[in-house]
Amino acid sequence: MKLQFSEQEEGFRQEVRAFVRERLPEDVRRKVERGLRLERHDYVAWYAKLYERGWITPSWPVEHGGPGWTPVERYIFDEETLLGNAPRIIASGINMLGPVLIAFGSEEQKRRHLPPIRRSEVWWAQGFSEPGAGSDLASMRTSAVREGDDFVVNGHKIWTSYAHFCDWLFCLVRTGSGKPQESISFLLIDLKTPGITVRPIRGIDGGDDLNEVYLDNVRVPAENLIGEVNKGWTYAKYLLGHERTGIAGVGASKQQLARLKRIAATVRDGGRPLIESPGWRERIAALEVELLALEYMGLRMLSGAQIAAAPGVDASLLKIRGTELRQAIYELLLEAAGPAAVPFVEEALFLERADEAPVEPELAALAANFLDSRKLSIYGGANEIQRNLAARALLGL
Amino acid sequence: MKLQFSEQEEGFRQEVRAFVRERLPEDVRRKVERGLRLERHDYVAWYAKLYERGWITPSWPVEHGGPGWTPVERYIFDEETLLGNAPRIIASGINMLGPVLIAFGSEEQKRRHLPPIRRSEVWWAQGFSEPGAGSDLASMRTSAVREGDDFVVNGHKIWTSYAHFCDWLFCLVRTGSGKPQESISFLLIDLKTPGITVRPIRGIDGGDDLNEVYLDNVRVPAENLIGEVNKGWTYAKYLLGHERTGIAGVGASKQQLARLKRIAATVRDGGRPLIESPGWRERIAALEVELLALEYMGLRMLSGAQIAAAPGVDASLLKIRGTELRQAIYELLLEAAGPAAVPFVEEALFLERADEAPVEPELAALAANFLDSRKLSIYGGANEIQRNLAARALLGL
Amino acid sequence: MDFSLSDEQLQLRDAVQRFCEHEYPAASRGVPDAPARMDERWRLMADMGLLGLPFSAGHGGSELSAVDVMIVMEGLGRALACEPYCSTVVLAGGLVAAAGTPAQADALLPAVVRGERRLAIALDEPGARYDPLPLAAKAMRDGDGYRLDGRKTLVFDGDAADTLIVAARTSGAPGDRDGVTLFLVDATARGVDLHAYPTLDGRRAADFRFTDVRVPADRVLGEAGGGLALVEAALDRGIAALCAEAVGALDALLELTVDYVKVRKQFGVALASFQALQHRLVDMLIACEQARAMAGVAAMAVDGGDAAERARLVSAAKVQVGNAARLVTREAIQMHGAMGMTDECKVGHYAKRLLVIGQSFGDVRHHLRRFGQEALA
Amino acid sequence: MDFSLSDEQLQLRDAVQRFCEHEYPAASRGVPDAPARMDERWRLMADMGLLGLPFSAGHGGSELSAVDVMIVMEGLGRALACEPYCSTVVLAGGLVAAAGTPAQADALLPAVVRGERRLAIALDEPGARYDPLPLAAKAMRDGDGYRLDGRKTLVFDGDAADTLIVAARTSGAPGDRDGVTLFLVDATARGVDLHAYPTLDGRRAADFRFTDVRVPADRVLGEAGGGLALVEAALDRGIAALCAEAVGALDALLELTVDYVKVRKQFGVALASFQALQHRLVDMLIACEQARAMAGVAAMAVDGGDAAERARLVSAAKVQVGNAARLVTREAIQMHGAMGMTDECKVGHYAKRLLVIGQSFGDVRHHLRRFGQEALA
Repeated sequence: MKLQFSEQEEGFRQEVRAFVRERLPEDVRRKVERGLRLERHDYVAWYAKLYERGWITPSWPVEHGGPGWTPVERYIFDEETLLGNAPRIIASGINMLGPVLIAFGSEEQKRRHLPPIRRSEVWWAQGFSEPGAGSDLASMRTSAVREGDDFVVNGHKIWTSYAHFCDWLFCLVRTGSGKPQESISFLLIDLKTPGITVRPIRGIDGGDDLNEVYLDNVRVPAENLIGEVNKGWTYAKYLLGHERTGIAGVGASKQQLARLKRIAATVRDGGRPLIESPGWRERIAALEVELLALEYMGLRMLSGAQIAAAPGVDASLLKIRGTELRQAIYELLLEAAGPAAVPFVEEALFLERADEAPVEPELAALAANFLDSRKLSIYGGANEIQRNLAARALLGL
Repeated sequence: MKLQFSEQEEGFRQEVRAFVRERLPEDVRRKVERGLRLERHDYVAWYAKLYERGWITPSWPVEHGGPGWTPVERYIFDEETLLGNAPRIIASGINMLGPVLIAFGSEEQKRRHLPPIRRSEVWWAQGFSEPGAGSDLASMRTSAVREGDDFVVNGHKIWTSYAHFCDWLFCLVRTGSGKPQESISFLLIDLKTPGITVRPIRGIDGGDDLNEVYLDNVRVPAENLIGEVNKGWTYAKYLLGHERTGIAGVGASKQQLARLKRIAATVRDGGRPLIESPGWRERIAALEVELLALEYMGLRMLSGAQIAAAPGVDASLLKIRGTELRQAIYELLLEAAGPAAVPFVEEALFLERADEAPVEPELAALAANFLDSRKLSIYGGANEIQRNLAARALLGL
Repeated sequence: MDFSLSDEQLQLRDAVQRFCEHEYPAASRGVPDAPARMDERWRLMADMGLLGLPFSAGHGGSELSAVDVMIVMEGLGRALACEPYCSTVVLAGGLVAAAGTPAQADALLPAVVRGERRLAIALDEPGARYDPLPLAAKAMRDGDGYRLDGRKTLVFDGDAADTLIVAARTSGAPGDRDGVTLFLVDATARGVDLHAYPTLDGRRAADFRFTDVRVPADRVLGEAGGGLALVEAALDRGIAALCAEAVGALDALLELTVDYVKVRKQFGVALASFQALQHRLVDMLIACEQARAMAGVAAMAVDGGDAAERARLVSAAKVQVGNAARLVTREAIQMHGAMGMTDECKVGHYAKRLLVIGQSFGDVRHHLRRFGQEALA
Repeated sequence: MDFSLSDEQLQLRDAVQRFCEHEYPAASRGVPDAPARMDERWRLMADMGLLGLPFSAGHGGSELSAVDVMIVMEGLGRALACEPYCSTVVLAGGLVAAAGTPAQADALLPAVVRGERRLAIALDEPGARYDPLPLAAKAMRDGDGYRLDGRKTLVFDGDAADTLIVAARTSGAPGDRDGVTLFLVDATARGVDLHAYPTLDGRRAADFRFTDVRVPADRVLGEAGGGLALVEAALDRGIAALCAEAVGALDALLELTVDYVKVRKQFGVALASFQALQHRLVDMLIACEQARAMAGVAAMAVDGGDAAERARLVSAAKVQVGNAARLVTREAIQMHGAMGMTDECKVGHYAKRLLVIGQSFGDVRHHLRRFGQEALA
């Protein structure tokens, strides 16, 4: 056992840190630091730098443009970019579709779709959830019927994050009537195809990350089918199981804990900065200890220790604890804001109009960020579902 | 709505307070104050005073020796006796059997059993639970078979609190084979009858409140049957539903919170009493607010407000919150003790040998009391069962 | 000791409930209303006598208690009503009724009761964080009257107010208990500069800058220099009212969630059948009931005479309501799943109102400290 | 960054596990053993080389690391072993190895390794509450040596110790960092007065009174006046070892509980089928795993060089382990129902050992503060 990272890993950390410091555009950095709204061009400005450096697709194999990192290097990359207040890589094309295309796509599909993903020219939305079928994909109803060279798709997808940024949709559709394992296919759909309506769903924090997509007799060329018809379930499971690194959100928690300390050092109560009061020190220390324990639990797994007998369950444990911890940090951020959490000038959530907020710019987005953080325990398989899974493995049910 | 007690009620409070101050034996008071062990003679010493004053059976009708108090007066009596560090009325004869005898017993049974209960001459144990049938009385197996003028009882009762103090047992036995509603009878058994073995079960805190009772061909005269054969379920339900006043344990919580403040004012950390540190003040204040909210929730019910549509559910809510709050107080008491919680000199839990503890006498019993407090959420229907009940009513299931 | 409502109070509760059901249809709660619509409802509230509830009959009021105000606020909270009832009637109106000269009361209260004049209190200053003591705005003697200078922030419903009650120092320094004086200031007076903005719950607040504002001596409210105790009493009245509003909102949230879990299916069965959710719903219920009891206690304490006891119990209520709001909103959103994260679901609107109440006039930590000062003295 | 065990460490773990399974049969865990039985096991531990684990080969030890100590302690914790391993080998033995002169080490360590001599540290004083600084026991120069006066409390395994390491002031006043000196004191020396008593976990501790105890100069351990840093390092080694012991106990508790809910039926079905319990069991599992990770971190930090980093990480581990213990013991007892409240159920014995560990050498609050001093400096 060894507590230090290797010299090489430390070197890599310095390299990433320097890169973020030098290449992350200042306005994007400030938006992330203050929890303000990011638009597609903000992400792209950063992703373009990562692309140049060859770091945009950490989870892809080297032959498709991945950097060939070890799990620890990927871990360090995530942490350093987040600590430097760079935007996360949220693009579903990079995180989700890319690995599926690489594993199951045709040569033609790879040639056509992978390069624009890496260059952030084409953004992909994920179309899995449907109204009434959240964590329960088996009750999916969007259908695709083969007509000549096309599939004709009808249905309704929901919770498609960032669809308003996106050019294409990858999507599960029902092509048969039996068990999901035998009746679902995986289709790529150009969002400009006639018959598609994207409707943004205003979030509790006023944001429009969420959308729903209506598909009304949408004709999709058969060449846009991934793999075989009715095998979509296999590809979807591969996709969902693929991206587990960083599921604990340690980097994101560190980023927000640093923000909390910064804010607690400036906001005053009774004339003194919050961080000088024993109560605040104890609360912050308690979160910091929890975060250390989460981080080392994750690193222990990275070095091969397995907790649960069943695969995937360790990720559930990290997800549960990681999201709850991040939510606790956001709760304390809200508390630090005090009365400054009350005003809500939506325009001021954009950096360009930040001066319209009637509070200090560092505090303007805290209430919105707090509200948004409630999603952490809901999205990506609600924590109740994760606990069910973990209990089954723990209890050998 | 009115926040004050009436003048008459305040007068009654002063009367009870003065009575406790004047009549509670000092050694008994100190035992309760310090959480030390109480023996039967300690209880009896206090109960005798209550008997003289006519206050020993608050829940009995006036014609059988009850004091004829309003619910608010009973509430005040509970609170003041506990705040004065008097022992609770734990005698099952008073709290449980008495009301059943009064409602369902024969005249002969009342004449024979009620007076010795009121005079604390005969102590009764409750024999409901059995191994493998905790909250689930339906799976009870102790049987009674009629033979001539006797019932012959065979079986095994467990968790009979204070059975080592007791002279008689009231007991559910199976006299048929159908549903519990039609096959259980309610018997009174003299613990001196041949065939009975009482075995104390040492508790996690070293105490011997718990016992199990083995019944091996015990002959019980048929005149000791309460009411009708196979109707015992009705009497048991009456008994369990009867004694709900004080289920929130507000008086007990106040008693322990006062103890916590006393201890926090004497125990020092870094040279200063705990209670002067902002963190301790905040923690104690938080418990005190919770207790106020519990108390007023209970008082609101006493003045007729009903929360749940179904009867009895309000008591479940009070029980859940009340026990969890008391446990939180005991946790903080343990924390206040610090390293003084480590030594455990069992003899020193008796006042007579208190000087054998290697710590301040006020701290000697804190760890044992903390451990013992874990029972609060288990006994009397575990909190899980209470939540099931309340959910059913809340959700209309 | 009695928590039951009188027959008149039960009638008031029913009347408020009917009014709210009609005026705030469930589907549009939380959606910002047109000003004209709000004005219309304000008139209806005046017609019902709600705006005169706590004032004397001489001013057109019905001389009712804080418990009656509680009944109204609970109904408004359940309906997510956004009218400036607390600002105008409870906080500022209450101050005028408590401390105003007959002339001041006659000039303001009948108009408030008729719904023709709205008031607001301008108390907090930038960076103050719930504590009125550091107050720094100044009012200097100037001939017969005063000249007022200073900044105020987070004045709820400030842009709708015709008259402001402004706290400023006429003597002493920030931190002194003495020297704070209250002034009745016309919102349109020269030197009053308003910057209004939306708040998280879709309502509005304002920052004010007072520059050399001339205030005649007869606009001093209460004794010069003795304003702090008045402010503290007014804030406690306001907090008690907000606690009642929060209880209404908590009830609505619990009801929405119970209804949702009964209908929403996962893996073929209703969410309500999952025991883990059932147990958490029971904890939500307990939190709501404890909050309700404490809101009642706060109302009764406000009606009582003793200032220390009032402070202790109102702070306890604010703590309990704040903790309940945190638990219940968190669980309500979680159990609604992704739907709970949208603006299209009512849950979020209640959550935001509760969040604003929680962060206003002292948060849990602030009131825990204030409670402790009284309870652990 | 590596949390994996070497092949030798895996072998050590297996050997400890076999030893414990044989020596501490599950049924009798937590039941106090006869002294003879404990002595016998102590000899067996010596034979296995466990008592020499961290010491140099020259003293008969195997020169292993704090991680190896962790492996042993985790096994002992799981078996609820009650031998004075931490007191003798980790705390006192570690101090002698770290600071002793060659003569002192030669005199003590080989005997410790062979199981012939037991040690204990006498540090805390009445009323000290986890902070070594206020230390008031005094050692005055007296010719060639010292005269020691003072009181010590809660000396774990103090009545079994042949030699005590006693901290006393040779200069300065209570509260000073400088001036604390460590002494090797024979338990049988004249003026050493022992009062031993049982502890909550069925083990023993002792209070000592030292009256005019003569200690020769060559029994000073480490530099005179520089004892505090030695004590802090030793305590951190001890805490890391206790964290590992706690992890073993936590594992056992979780396992007992999982086994119980699978078997125990209520209303005709196994407790394990109740979702509310399932979810809480998952939280217990997470707590155990976080505690395990932090126990490993503490062991590695103790082996590392930097004192501030060591303090920060050891305190973090003690906090995490303490919180985990609170959650897991509470839930284990609750899920065992009335059975969990009895001395006949193993759960209570593990709970009591965890409680003692939690209240020893600094509780959660103490270490949160110490962590904050380093982390929020």
